[in-house]
Amino acid sequence: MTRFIAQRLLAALVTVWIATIAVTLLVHVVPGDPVRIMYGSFQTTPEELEAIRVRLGLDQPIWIQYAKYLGRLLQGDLGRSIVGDQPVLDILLVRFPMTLALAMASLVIAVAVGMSLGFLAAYKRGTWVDAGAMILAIVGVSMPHFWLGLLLLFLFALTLQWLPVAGGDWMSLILPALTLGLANAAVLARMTRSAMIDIFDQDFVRTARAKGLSQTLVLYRHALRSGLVPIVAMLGLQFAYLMGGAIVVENVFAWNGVGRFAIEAVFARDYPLIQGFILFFATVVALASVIVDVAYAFLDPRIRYS
Amino acid sequence: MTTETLDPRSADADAPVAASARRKPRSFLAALLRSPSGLIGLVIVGLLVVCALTAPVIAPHDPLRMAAGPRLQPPTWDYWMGTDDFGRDVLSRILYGAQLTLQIGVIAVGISLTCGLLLGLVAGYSSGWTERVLMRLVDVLFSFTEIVIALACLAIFGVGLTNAMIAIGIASIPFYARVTHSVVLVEKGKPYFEAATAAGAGHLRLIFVHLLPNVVPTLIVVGTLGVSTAVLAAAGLSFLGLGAQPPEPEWGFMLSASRDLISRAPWMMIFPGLAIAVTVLGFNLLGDGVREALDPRQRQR
Amino acid sequence: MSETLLSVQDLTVAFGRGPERNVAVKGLSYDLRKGETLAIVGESGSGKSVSSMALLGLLPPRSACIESGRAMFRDRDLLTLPEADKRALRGDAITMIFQEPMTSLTPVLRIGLQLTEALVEHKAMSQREAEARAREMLRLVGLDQPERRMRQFPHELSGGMRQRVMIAMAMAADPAILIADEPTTALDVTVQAQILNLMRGLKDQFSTSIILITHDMGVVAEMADRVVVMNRGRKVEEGPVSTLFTAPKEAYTRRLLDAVPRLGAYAAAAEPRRVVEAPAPVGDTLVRARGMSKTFSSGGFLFGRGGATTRAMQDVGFELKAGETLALVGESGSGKSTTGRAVLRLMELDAGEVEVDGVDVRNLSSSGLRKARRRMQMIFQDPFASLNPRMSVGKLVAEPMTIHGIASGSELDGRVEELFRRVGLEADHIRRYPHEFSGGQRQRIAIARALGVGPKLIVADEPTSALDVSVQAQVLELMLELQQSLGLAYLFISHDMAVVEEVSHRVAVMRQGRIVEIGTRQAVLNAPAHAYTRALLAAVPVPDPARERQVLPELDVGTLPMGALAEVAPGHMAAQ
Amino acid sequence: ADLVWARYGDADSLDPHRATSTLSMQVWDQIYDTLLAFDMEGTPGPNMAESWEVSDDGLTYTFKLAEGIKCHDGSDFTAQDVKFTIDRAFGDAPSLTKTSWGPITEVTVEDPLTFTVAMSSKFGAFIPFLADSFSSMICDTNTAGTFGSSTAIGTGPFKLVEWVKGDQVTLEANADFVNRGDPVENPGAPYIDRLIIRTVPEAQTRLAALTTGEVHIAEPPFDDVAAIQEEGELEIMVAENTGQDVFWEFTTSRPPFDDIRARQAVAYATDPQMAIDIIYGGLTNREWCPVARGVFGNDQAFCKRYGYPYDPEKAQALLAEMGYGPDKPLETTMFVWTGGNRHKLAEIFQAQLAQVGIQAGIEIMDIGTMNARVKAQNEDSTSEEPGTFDMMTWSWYDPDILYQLWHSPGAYSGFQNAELDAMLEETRTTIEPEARLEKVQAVIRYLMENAVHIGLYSPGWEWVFAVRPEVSGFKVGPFLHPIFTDVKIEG
Ligand SMILES: Nc1ncnc2c1ncn2[C@@H]1O[C@H](COP(=O)(O)OP(=O)(O)OP(=O)(O)O)[C@@H](O)[C@H]1O
Ligand SMILES: Nc1ncnc2c1ncn2[C@@H]1O[C@H](COP(=O)(O)OP(=O)(O)OP(=O)(O)O)[C@@H](O)[C@H]1O
Ligand SMILES: [Mg+2]
Ligand SMILES: [Mg+2]
Ligand code: NI
Repeated sequence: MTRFIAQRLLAALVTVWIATIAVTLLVHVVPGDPVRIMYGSFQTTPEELEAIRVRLGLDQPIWIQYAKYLGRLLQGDLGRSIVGDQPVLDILLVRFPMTLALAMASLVIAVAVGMSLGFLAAYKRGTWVDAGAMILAIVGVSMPHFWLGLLLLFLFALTLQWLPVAGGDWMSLILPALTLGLANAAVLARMTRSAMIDIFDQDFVRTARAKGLSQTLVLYRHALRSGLVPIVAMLGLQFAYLMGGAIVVENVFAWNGVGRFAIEAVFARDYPLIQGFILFFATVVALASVIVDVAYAFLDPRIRYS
Repeated sequence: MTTETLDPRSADADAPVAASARRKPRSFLAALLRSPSGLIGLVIVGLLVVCALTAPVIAPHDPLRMAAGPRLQPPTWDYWMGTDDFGRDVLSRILYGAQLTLQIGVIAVGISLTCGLLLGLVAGYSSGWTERVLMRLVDVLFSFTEIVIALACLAIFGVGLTNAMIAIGIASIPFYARVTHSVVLVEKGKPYFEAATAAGAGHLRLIFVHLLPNVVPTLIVVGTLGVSTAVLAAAGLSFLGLGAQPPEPEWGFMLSASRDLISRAPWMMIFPGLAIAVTVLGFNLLGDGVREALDPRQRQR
Repeated sequence: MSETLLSVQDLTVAFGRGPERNVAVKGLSYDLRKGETLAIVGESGSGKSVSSMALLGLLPPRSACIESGRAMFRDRDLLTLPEADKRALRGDAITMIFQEPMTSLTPVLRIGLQLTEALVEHKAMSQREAEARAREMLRLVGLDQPERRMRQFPHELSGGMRQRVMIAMAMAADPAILIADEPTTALDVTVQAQILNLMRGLKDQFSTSIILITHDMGVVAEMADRVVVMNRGRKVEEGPVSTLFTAPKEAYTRRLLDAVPRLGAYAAAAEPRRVVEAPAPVGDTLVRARGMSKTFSSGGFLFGRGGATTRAMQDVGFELKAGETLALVGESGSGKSTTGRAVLRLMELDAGEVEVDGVDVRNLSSSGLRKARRRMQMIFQDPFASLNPRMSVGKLVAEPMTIHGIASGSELDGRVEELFRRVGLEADHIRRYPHEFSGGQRQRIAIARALGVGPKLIVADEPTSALDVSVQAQVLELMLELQQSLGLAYLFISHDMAVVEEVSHRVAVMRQGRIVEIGTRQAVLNAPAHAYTRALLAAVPVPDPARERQVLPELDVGTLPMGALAEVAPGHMAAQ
Repeated sequence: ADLVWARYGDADSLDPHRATSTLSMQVWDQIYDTLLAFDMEGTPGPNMAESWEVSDDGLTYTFKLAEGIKCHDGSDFTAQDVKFTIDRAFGDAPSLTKTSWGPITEVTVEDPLTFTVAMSSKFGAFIPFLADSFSSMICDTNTAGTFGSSTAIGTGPFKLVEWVKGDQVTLEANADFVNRGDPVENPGAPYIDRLIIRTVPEAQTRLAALTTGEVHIAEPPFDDVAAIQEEGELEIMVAENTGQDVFWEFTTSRPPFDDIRARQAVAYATDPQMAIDIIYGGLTNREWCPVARGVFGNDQAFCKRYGYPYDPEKAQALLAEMGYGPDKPLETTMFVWTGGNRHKLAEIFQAQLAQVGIQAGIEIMDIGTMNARVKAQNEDSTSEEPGTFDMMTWSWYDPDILYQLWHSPGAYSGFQNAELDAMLEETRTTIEPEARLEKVQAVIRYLMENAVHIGLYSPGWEWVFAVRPEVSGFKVGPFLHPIFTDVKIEG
């Protein structure tokens, strides 16, 4: 098991490592002179630009730049933002808990709604319950997050005025989390349904039924326990999608997370911020997938012991 | 001994299998039309294509002309979906927007499908180091998630609808590569592939005559579903201001423009949103339908 | 015999509705008496499984429909019983064993739980009592360390062990009726022998009535008291096992029995069964293989599953002459297919030499290899899977000829037609696709495809094991006819000793990647020199109910000699 | 009581040397104080500096500080702190607006309350600059690495409590504050306890929050201003004398805008009055001059004489002269910066331009990016791509902005020549108002005749406030300095 975790961590590390390379290359594939684009504010002279170039090490061969970048990374230095000239890591760390809170709340909603819906549909396969659940799910999949968000905002905040709209407390988490959670619940419902249908067709479920076990035992002990395995495996992916979706939803609801700030950074061409964001995001997603893999291994004895 | 399960009816040896052949639908299209999702999907997508092609004819107004009507006019007989804050006809804009949406679907999926297919085929066919390195890279890119890759691309190329299409295309290459790779691995493991190798087939024949046709059906399904993802993603980017630029009547961009007017002119938000949702729904249903129609298990039933 | 326990009358089951309706079982009636073993036999798809699952209410609820019939058990009709009552019977009075031991146990639950849960549910036992009972049953089915087994997960057990667990599970409730649906089909003959012994023992001990579903006449002869023969959903014939085998009433039953290869039927002949007037003689050495070894390892590049290696082939060598059949026999995983692939270089060897028709196959360039493949072709176990589903069969048959530039245009079409006729197919089938053919026809197509380039060697990897016995007989006939008229050499891979006896000149027995015995067919099968060969032969159920039923021999794997081959008689070698 | 002020975006930095945005400046304004202060007319007067003298050669300024000014950390504010601030602005990591301090050579501390500033040449805009927030005085105790992000010590009416970036800045009243120059009645510390500056990007959300009372002051959605005024619950405040100027700027180094006729065509083809009426509905004004209303040198009548009234025919004629026509439209790109409905304005201009045969794509970007891209466009004179033009925006309290924009090398490396350089230099070195006015207006005329800097409207960003009824005393000083010291919240 330790070995397994170590392997997964190593894989995550490779992901992050490749992310560092990608992020270093990013600045170099930008057409034009990155320094001018980044720092060319209205009063910088060519000499000052050159000085910045030297300060950032952009005058050196790319592999030296990369080595230095790695060196700074290891000390937790992600560079400084261009807008406002602040440490990138600080900015990320301030905003990350907000995104994490949103992602987690949405995940809970997505799992609660999506998995029960999918399970119900699979169990009632072929009935109107199944059809209804799947129509709901496919409509959910087709609905753009941001539109759903706007509709919810229009309904609950502006028209009914049930929920607050400005402010960072948990009440204002409800709408964005609902938006993101419902959109992902739809995806999860479809995945759960097909996973569970596969499981229901398995020989071992037939065996369990042949043993005369009660419906509950067959469903929960045999089918769901086994069905959870592939579903949990999908959760890692789901989390990544959630984080991605958060970028959009944060912008709709003015949620002060990394996603909203990433968009601002793209507009401002604040490359150190963009670099930091990509690296950070890749790390978070990679870590999440390690956690999911480990959870997966705990659920599936076939992995646990090999 | 194991038993034959695929066509158990024709157990006695050489009796012609007319019976089972008769039970099969004549064609893929017939199978597609028989599944409700396929049918609805096809109708929606068909409508979209028709709208896109005939927009110049059927659109009641010029989508770009300002003050074509009064500003912020709620839906009326003249302006079925109302007008926006410049007095432009929302319906006409949505009809023209279908052109952009189709373009997004074709270009984005075209890029990701072509590159992903190539990558997946090469990796899956070659095995060994090439495969491992390629797939490891693809896995890593995949874990970056599409939106981040798209953001990175936009940070490099700058914002704009064309760039957004390309960015989305690039961003989903890893996904298509993965799907292709896994299908190739499955197909490569099937005896027919070994049979072809044993018959003396060379690399090109193995890849293009044997693997490709067996990989393509899955990719058609994935590609159809992929159009819906691409349309959503592009609308998302446009909504964030990273995609379409004014005055393009892109639906996501129209939605984003409606934000400030959400309570005064809800029709500006409702109709483009519906257009996106229905289109995405259409491609999703079509994809499901194609999947069902291509699945021999479903077809034989 | 004794009283009737279960009486099935006029059972009809259909799938689907309307024009899609497919009647799987039609008007089936039979009685099961207390303490007897009733075998239900028939070819694939004849409705054996469906009819028994219907009794337990295990058919897929939405697609299957029991259209008529009664199944009286203890004065109640199983078919109309409310679900709750049915559930009370399942796993208690009536239990079931399924064909696939690998997939029939829930992978995420411990063996112990799976064994005890039915007892707790039905017998009102406490968990502790149930565990005691489960341990006892595990001992009874011959599993060592029952304590430990209880804590293990299914994937930690071998197929045979899992099937024993299934049997323990089914017997623990002390059922009145045990339904065993092909309980040994997925197992090797030696393991099959153990399981059959076990079932026999348990039956005697508990006097359980057994419904044994199988397609293997050997198993029927070994196990059954009475037999029901089914064909296409209907009962063809029913009777005591001895009468059925000696005096089958129906033509179908007779055909079925005739098609069953019987080990020993050709023991007297040195040659394979002769099917043409003047068979081509055995010629010079065509294949010479020496010291072939192959180890598979999984994983690599940073994070594979790491390190697990399988020695699939070790120091394998043999010779094969033109026009000759060398049979490779052995149990699953013994390396037969690997050997076949190695000869055609469908996979790279770690060590060893292979020479086919004077060409060193291992050192060929890739174009040279492609050319060499004209002389050697392959036929696979699953004819459907080995034909590209997206190509018409005409194209498939033409493909090797196209590749090797043998013919094109109308000449090619002519040849394809000729090949179709040669293997007994009609020329107007050319445009069809593989799924439009039956299993036997597909295998003929695969053979036609191999024949097109005029090969000298055909590696046939279990070419008939996916087929029903009657179809198998026809395909074997065709293969023999082709060899004898064209002088083909076959490397014939099989796990069926009776088939091997019918078709081969020489036999090589493989175990754990090594050839443990090789020699002429008569030498190896009639006078096996190696203990493993003897066990293998003895474990084959004999389709002859008249023979006295003995305990099938079990294998002591620990003491088998696995050393180098040494000659025990001229041309007959065995491992020491 | 806590006052919540919601804005569409957040400050970039709390270090006045590290940002240029209005959003940042308005926060500094609360934390830091300036040596001088503008009155409501925009005339600089004493504030932290009680008095000042200029030497006869105009090169040395001597300031006298008021007594008893305390920094937020309790230390005294002295001439040393002033020196610290100015030296820092010229240090290793100089202030982003370094040049606006003027040609300062040295700051000398004479005694704790007296200091002198020496210049290498005369600089007419120095005094007004000292009343602007970009000259905010930083206490010399701001040496921590966290300065500008989590610490900020000034002498202003509010102290920094916490800054959650992107979300909100929490400030508390500075009990020691004494008002010496701001044009409000309250002579001392603010009445409110805390000022919370919150970021709420969506206009509708801000409006909703205003209606529910979650927020007291915020920029409303422009489209709703009329309705809000009608309803009468919220008060709409429009800042005056903002110094903001929105104007056309062109890539003059390459075609098509190297030709004055192309620039003039754009000017004639666009109708700013109509556009602002549609988008801002009377909240802003047509601006003819290159410097905004309230800034020295602005004179609508004077500027209009050299301006370009809406005249599409003239535009078409100019284009035809250049060889463009219905079959060959002039293709170019318009840069616009994000927010404030400017993209909608651009869309109207785009449609107007299309009518005379100018096909202008729109690219929307952050203001920082736009500054950099515009400069890069001008410097790339060999590109095959058609040159671009942009809706540029500047806010300044003095016509010295023209020097910074157009004196070579120029903020955008754009239009420049020796003649203009000489004229601009004179606007700096001429101190006497009437003489300076002449010099400034000469430059204005030159810029307009050459169609390099074509005024559109003023004000242009963050100048409209909706205020809840229970809030009184909120005031926006000149050049968009919101003042909260007079604010009271009822109930
Ligand atoms: N779930 C199902 N849906 C539709 N048809 C089915 C289903 N299960 C079985 N059938 C059909 O019922 C018929 C009888 O099947 P059954 O499984 O009883 O055959 P069998 O005699 O057990 O064959 P085998 O030896 O292959 O196990 C077949 O024609 C099969 O196609
Ligand atoms: N490509 C492969 N990768 C890893 N292991 C393999 C591979 N091919 C075969 N093996 C392993 O090599 C061993 C021999 O396999 P092989 O297929 O030759 O057995 P076989 O005798 O043909 O068995 P069967 O009767 O089941 O077909 C088995 O343990 C198998 O798992
Ligand atoms: Mg069966
Ligand atoms: Mg094999
Ligand atoms: Ni078998």
